[in-house]
Amino acid sequence: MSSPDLRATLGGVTLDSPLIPASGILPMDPVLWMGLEGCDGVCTKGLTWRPRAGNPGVRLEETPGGLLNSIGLENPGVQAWMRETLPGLAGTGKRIVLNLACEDLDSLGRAVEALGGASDRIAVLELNLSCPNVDGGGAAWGEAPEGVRAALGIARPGWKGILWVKLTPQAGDFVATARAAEAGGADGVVVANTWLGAALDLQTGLPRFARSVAGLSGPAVFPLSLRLVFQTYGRVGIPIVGCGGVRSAEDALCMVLAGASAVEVGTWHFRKLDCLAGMCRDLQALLQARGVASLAELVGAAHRGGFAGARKERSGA
Amino acid sequence: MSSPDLRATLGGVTLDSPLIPASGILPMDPVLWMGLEGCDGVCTKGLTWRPRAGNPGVRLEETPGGLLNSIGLENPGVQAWMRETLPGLAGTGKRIVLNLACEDLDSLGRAVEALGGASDRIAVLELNLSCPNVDGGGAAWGEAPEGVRAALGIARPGWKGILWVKLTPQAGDFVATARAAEAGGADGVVVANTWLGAALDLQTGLPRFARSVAGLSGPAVFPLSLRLVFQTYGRVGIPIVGCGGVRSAEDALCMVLAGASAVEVGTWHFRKLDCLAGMCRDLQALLQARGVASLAELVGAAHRGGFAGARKERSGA
Amino acid sequence: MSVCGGHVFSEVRGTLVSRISLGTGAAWLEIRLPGPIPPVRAGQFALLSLPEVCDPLLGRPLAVARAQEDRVSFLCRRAGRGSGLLADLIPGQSVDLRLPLGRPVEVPQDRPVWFLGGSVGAAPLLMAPVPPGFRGWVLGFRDASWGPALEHLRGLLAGLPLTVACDDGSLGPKGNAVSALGERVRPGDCVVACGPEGMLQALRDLSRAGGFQAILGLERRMACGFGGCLGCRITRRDGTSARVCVDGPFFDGEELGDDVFA
Amino acid sequence: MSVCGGHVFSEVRGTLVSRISLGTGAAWLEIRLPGPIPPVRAGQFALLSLPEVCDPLLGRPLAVARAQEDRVSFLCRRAGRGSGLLADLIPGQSVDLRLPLGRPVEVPQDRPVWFLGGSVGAAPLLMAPVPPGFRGWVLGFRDASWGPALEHLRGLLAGLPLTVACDDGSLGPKGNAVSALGERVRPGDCVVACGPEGMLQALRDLSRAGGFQAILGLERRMACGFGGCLGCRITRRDGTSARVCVDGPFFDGEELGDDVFA
Ligand SMILES: Cc1cc2nc3c(=O)[nH]c(=O)nc-3n(C[C@H](O)[C@H](O)[C@H](O)COP(=O)(O)OP(=O)(O)OC[C@H]3O[C@@H](n4cnc5c(N)ncnc54)[C@H](O)[C@@H]3O)c2cc1C
Ligand SMILES: Cc1cc2nc3c(=O)[nH]c(=O)nc-3n(C[C@H](O)[C@H](O)[C@H](O)COP(=O)(O)OP(=O)(O)OC[C@H]3O[C@@H](n4cnc5c(N)ncnc54)[C@H](O)[C@@H]3O)c2cc1C
Ligand SMILES: Cc1cc2nc3c(=O)[nH]c(=O)nc-3n(C[C@H](O)[C@H](O)[C@H](O)COP(=O)(O)O)c2cc1C
Ligand SMILES: Cc1cc2nc3c(=O)[nH]c(=O)nc-3n(C[C@H](O)[C@H](O)[C@H](O)COP(=O)(O)O)c2cc1C
Ligand code: FES
Ligand code: FES
Repeated sequence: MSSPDLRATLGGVTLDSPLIPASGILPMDPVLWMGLEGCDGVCTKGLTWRPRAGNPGVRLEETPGGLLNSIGLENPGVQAWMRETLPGLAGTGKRIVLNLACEDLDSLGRAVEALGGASDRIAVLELNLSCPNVDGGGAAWGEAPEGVRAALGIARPGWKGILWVKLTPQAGDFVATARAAEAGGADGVVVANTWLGAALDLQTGLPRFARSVAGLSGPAVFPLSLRLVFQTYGRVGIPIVGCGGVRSAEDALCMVLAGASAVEVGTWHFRKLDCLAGMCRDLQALLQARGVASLAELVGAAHRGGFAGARKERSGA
Repeated sequence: MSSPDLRATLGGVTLDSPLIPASGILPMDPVLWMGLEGCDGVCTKGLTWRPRAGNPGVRLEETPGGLLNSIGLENPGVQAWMRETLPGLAGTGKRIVLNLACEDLDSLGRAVEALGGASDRIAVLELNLSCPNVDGGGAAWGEAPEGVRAALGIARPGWKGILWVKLTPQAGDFVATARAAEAGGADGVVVANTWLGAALDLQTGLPRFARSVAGLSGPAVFPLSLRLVFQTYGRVGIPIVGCGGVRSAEDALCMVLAGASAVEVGTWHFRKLDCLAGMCRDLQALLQARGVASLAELVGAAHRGGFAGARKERSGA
Repeated sequence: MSVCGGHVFSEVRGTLVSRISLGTGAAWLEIRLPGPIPPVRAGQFALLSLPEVCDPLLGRPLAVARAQEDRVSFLCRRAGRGSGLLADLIPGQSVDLRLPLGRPVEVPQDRPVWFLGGSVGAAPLLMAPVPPGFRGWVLGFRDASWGPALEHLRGLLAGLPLTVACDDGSLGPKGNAVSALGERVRPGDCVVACGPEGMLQALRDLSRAGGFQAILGLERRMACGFGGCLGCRITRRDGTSARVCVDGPFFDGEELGDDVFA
Repeated sequence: MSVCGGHVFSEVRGTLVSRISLGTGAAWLEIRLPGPIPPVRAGQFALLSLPEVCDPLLGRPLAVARAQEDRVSFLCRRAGRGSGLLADLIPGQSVDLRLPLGRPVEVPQDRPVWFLGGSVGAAPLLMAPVPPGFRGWVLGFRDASWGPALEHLRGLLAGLPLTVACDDGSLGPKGNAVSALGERVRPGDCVVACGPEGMLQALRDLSRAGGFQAILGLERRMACGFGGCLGCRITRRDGTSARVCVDGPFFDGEELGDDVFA
């Protein structure tokens, strides 16, 4: 058997590798991007229309198997980014997945409009709905279907290219928000962003983070995010990008079997910047050992008899 | 300073130790219970009106820093338990926290009625609302305020003693379910049960567990459960029992500062059956080092200036 | 010291004092304990975990292969990550142990007895006193990579009759432990066995057909080892349930429900 | 090999070859690397993590105290769990390293220079070539428990002028590194310092008052060390932000915003 095909086709975009560095992990440094092996698409840091200084105070706290972060979307703003950063990244040969955070609908609209001028250099717009909706009571935009609908009501008409919605696990009814994303015209859903956690400082007895709560990522959340992917698959017709806690080819394969067409990897880059290259090799070995020619055959296979089911489908076809 | 006071007073019951072995962890073996140091109250395994054989197949899966379990409430049923197990446990000198799972309202009513006959030997009835409500579409009873209300509508009138409601983190609006518990007459809320996760078997490509999903516990979930305690404190007037991922006196103290009056410890017993004894010693040392005479002073202190705030309250009093 | 279901066990932090690599697949680990522990007998096991870290979270069950004064030894196969980390420990490193767990294996004294081990499955029987009717050991291995493990076991079993089978024929006659036992076992004999599921199932089936007793050491995922979590539950033939950790790990093949080997 | 902001670094799995315990509080760790790495200079650091386990999850930043051929050495203080696990490693154990990270410290060649270390804060300066105007080392320690660390550093700094201060007076004149530097520093001198926040803040304040330059090695929580996570962000006096991992860890005290020592 020739080496298994890892290509991921999701709603209009085909990636040579199913693995994508998640948003907020890598510096937007063209030389570093160029050196990344094992990925074709790369997420930018979260951008907002206005520049943001991010959160004051401690921004990181380790937990068992996990990492709490409260970076607060520090970024130069969409316009400065387009001027100063985009040209370099566009020359790296990587497909840019632009992570755009929704602060309020007005600035979302401006950001999408401005980005439209660079739509040839941006492969995917990844709409991050984990930002608090200040107008709407402070819960994140993605916590209820209404917020998802409202954000897409602005972003979808404004963006002609491929649009993914990155959902938040804090949603009251997660599947409902995924369905709202589909109904609102998203080409894919990213399942999911960080899990809300907290930490205290035992020197002071106060919350460790200025904002009290922070987002949990890393291996600790893997079983939780995998469950969301598993439960969302089959409930939406658009592709799912799995995200949360992936640290090995085995984890990535689980995400695919559960229903993901591609997989974002974040925190594990902190352990090994070069992790995706190894994961691609290992993924191919895993597929080869199971006689699977193409990863795409396995998307959602856990719902249809696992590897045996996939074999049957193949021979039936 | 004499050694700090660890007693926990919560809605009518005072426990010599704030630490309680959580439900489903320890065998209901009187000799083992008697040997447990560092706790006064002990949770039973989850009981149901009818005996249950539990789930078939694999019941455990380790995750990074966590444990997925799908035991499925294997238990002999309330009546057999009262006959065969209760007498032994009642003689151990431990306060029995009886974990009663709600399957359906009818059997819940029978169970509460039967248990009423032993109300002198049961210190607390802990109503576990993480069981699927088969009549109500399969979501757990605790996922929405209506389910909490319905279960308490049966359990509260039937049980004259102290009643805690053990909430599920899968609730769409967690605080709303805690408030529903208070409104329904609960004396306390346990925050919270396990977090829903999934695992796949890479031999078969199928879900590892017969029921596909399973409950995640252990250190991995600590920041998540701590966040729920933090967010629930001040939103209900009844005491909170923190539960989820606690593995050290430091963790327990964080739970208290965030708002818990007592703390349940589950999974960590698998690492060290004798863990609570050491945690009590360490808790006393932590308090002593901070000049705190009584743990109870610190309940929720993270919301009121931390240790400095607690000192001020003390001197102001 | 804790007690559960009549078993008394300890939780201690030991120190690895020596490690003998047995090829790529396994290691022999000798651990020094900080003080006396309750007596350990053949068939009992320990849960071993790495101190101070939450990943791996749970202890790994390993049979106590030897217990002498303040030392216990284990034969650890590299099955996955947890056992691999244990097999790679370096002398001087600490290990947390909960032990002894489980019921000692009851070896019949009134009839011919065979000990059957699928590679590291030999471990729990190494401490068993040789019964009056002992007929011999039968060990099965997959391939030549188990050579060092076989040599180590030969040393420990010196003087006892030993038959070796090997899946690919490299370490002994081609075959597995059950086929090597084959015709030599007689109705009324007892075979005490531990090893891979497939081997135990084959032996159980053979014992039913051949009218001999099979005492089988089962392996199940375990979180506690003290009967609490119900993770290791199996069903007996009579429909009652048993916990491998406290009611086993050795069970009479006759007792076991049909779904135990599923 | 990866590149970020012009820095070239590697990710390698090393093996601890020797460990010298420096009392209860610290250890000197020598790690053998599997092959060549980009050149390392004074002021640069590594992230060290334990292979195969997710807890601790992140690497711990430690200054490279020595780099020779295929060996790097670290001076590791037991600050909490992660550094404690590193300080307790046993020769033969593996360690994952990302290195070298950060910008080398730029020691002025045109003026009198002092090196100031708060205990293990000496580490990042141990590799620095002695500048033409070198005036001497000043080391500060808390108490007698740091005696073995002081002796080890004395060995490494043999031949260089060295002043020692000790909070409780047991290892040298009572006082801290900044007070020991005291009047001896002149306007126009440069002090390159690394150590606890309090020490750095005192030095920064003194340098502003005393008209000398202070180059300060900052410590911040780090997830990546390559400029990605923005966890180590600080504010410069001019309002721009800097990442300690790639723009530092050494900064001119004049550059630093007032909230850096908060
Ligand atoms: C009573 C008993 C005695 C044993 N004695 C020995 C012995 O002496 N020597 C030896 O090499 N092995 C022995 N085993 C098997 C050993 O426990 C497993 O190989 C080991 O737990 C696998 O862990 P892992 O992390 O390497 O594998 P993984 O497959 O990565 O483990 C994943 C999870 O499944 C569990 N698991 C996987 N396989 C088994 C298994 N066979 N039994 C129990 N849990 C399993 C692990 O503990 C872990 O929680 C014994 C098992 C039991 C139950
Ligand atoms: C550039 C740099 C160079 C350093 N060089 C040395 C050195 O040569 N020798 C040495 O002993 N120490 C050095 N440190 C400090 C060392 O990194 C911390 O003591 C260590 O990270 C503490 O981890 P812990 O798990 O033991 O402590 P914990 O307090 O348990 O750590 C909790 C979390 O906070 C982080 N953290 C806590 N304190 C610090 C700190 N001071 N700096 C950064 N992160 C921290 C940890 O990494 C961890 O994520 C350096 C730090 C930096 C940033
Ligand atoms: C330091 C840090 C910064 C992050 N910043 C962003 C961000 O700007 N936008 C976003 O959508 N997600 C952000 N995330 C979330 C990750 O992209 C990812 O969804 C999450 O960490 C879960 O995946 P992981 O467990 O593989 O890290 C950030 C995560 C971390 C750890
Ligand atoms: C094996 C196992 C069985 C459990 N059984 C029950 C149960 O019967 N009833 C219940 O309310 N919670 C049950 N739980 C949940 C625990 O009581 C506890 O709420 C949860 O594990 C989180 O705490 P921890 O992280 O300290 O374990 C069980 C947990 C485990 C690991
Ligand atoms: S391992 Fe927990 S009951 Fe057997
Ligand atoms: S440590 Fe990640 S940006 Fe500096």
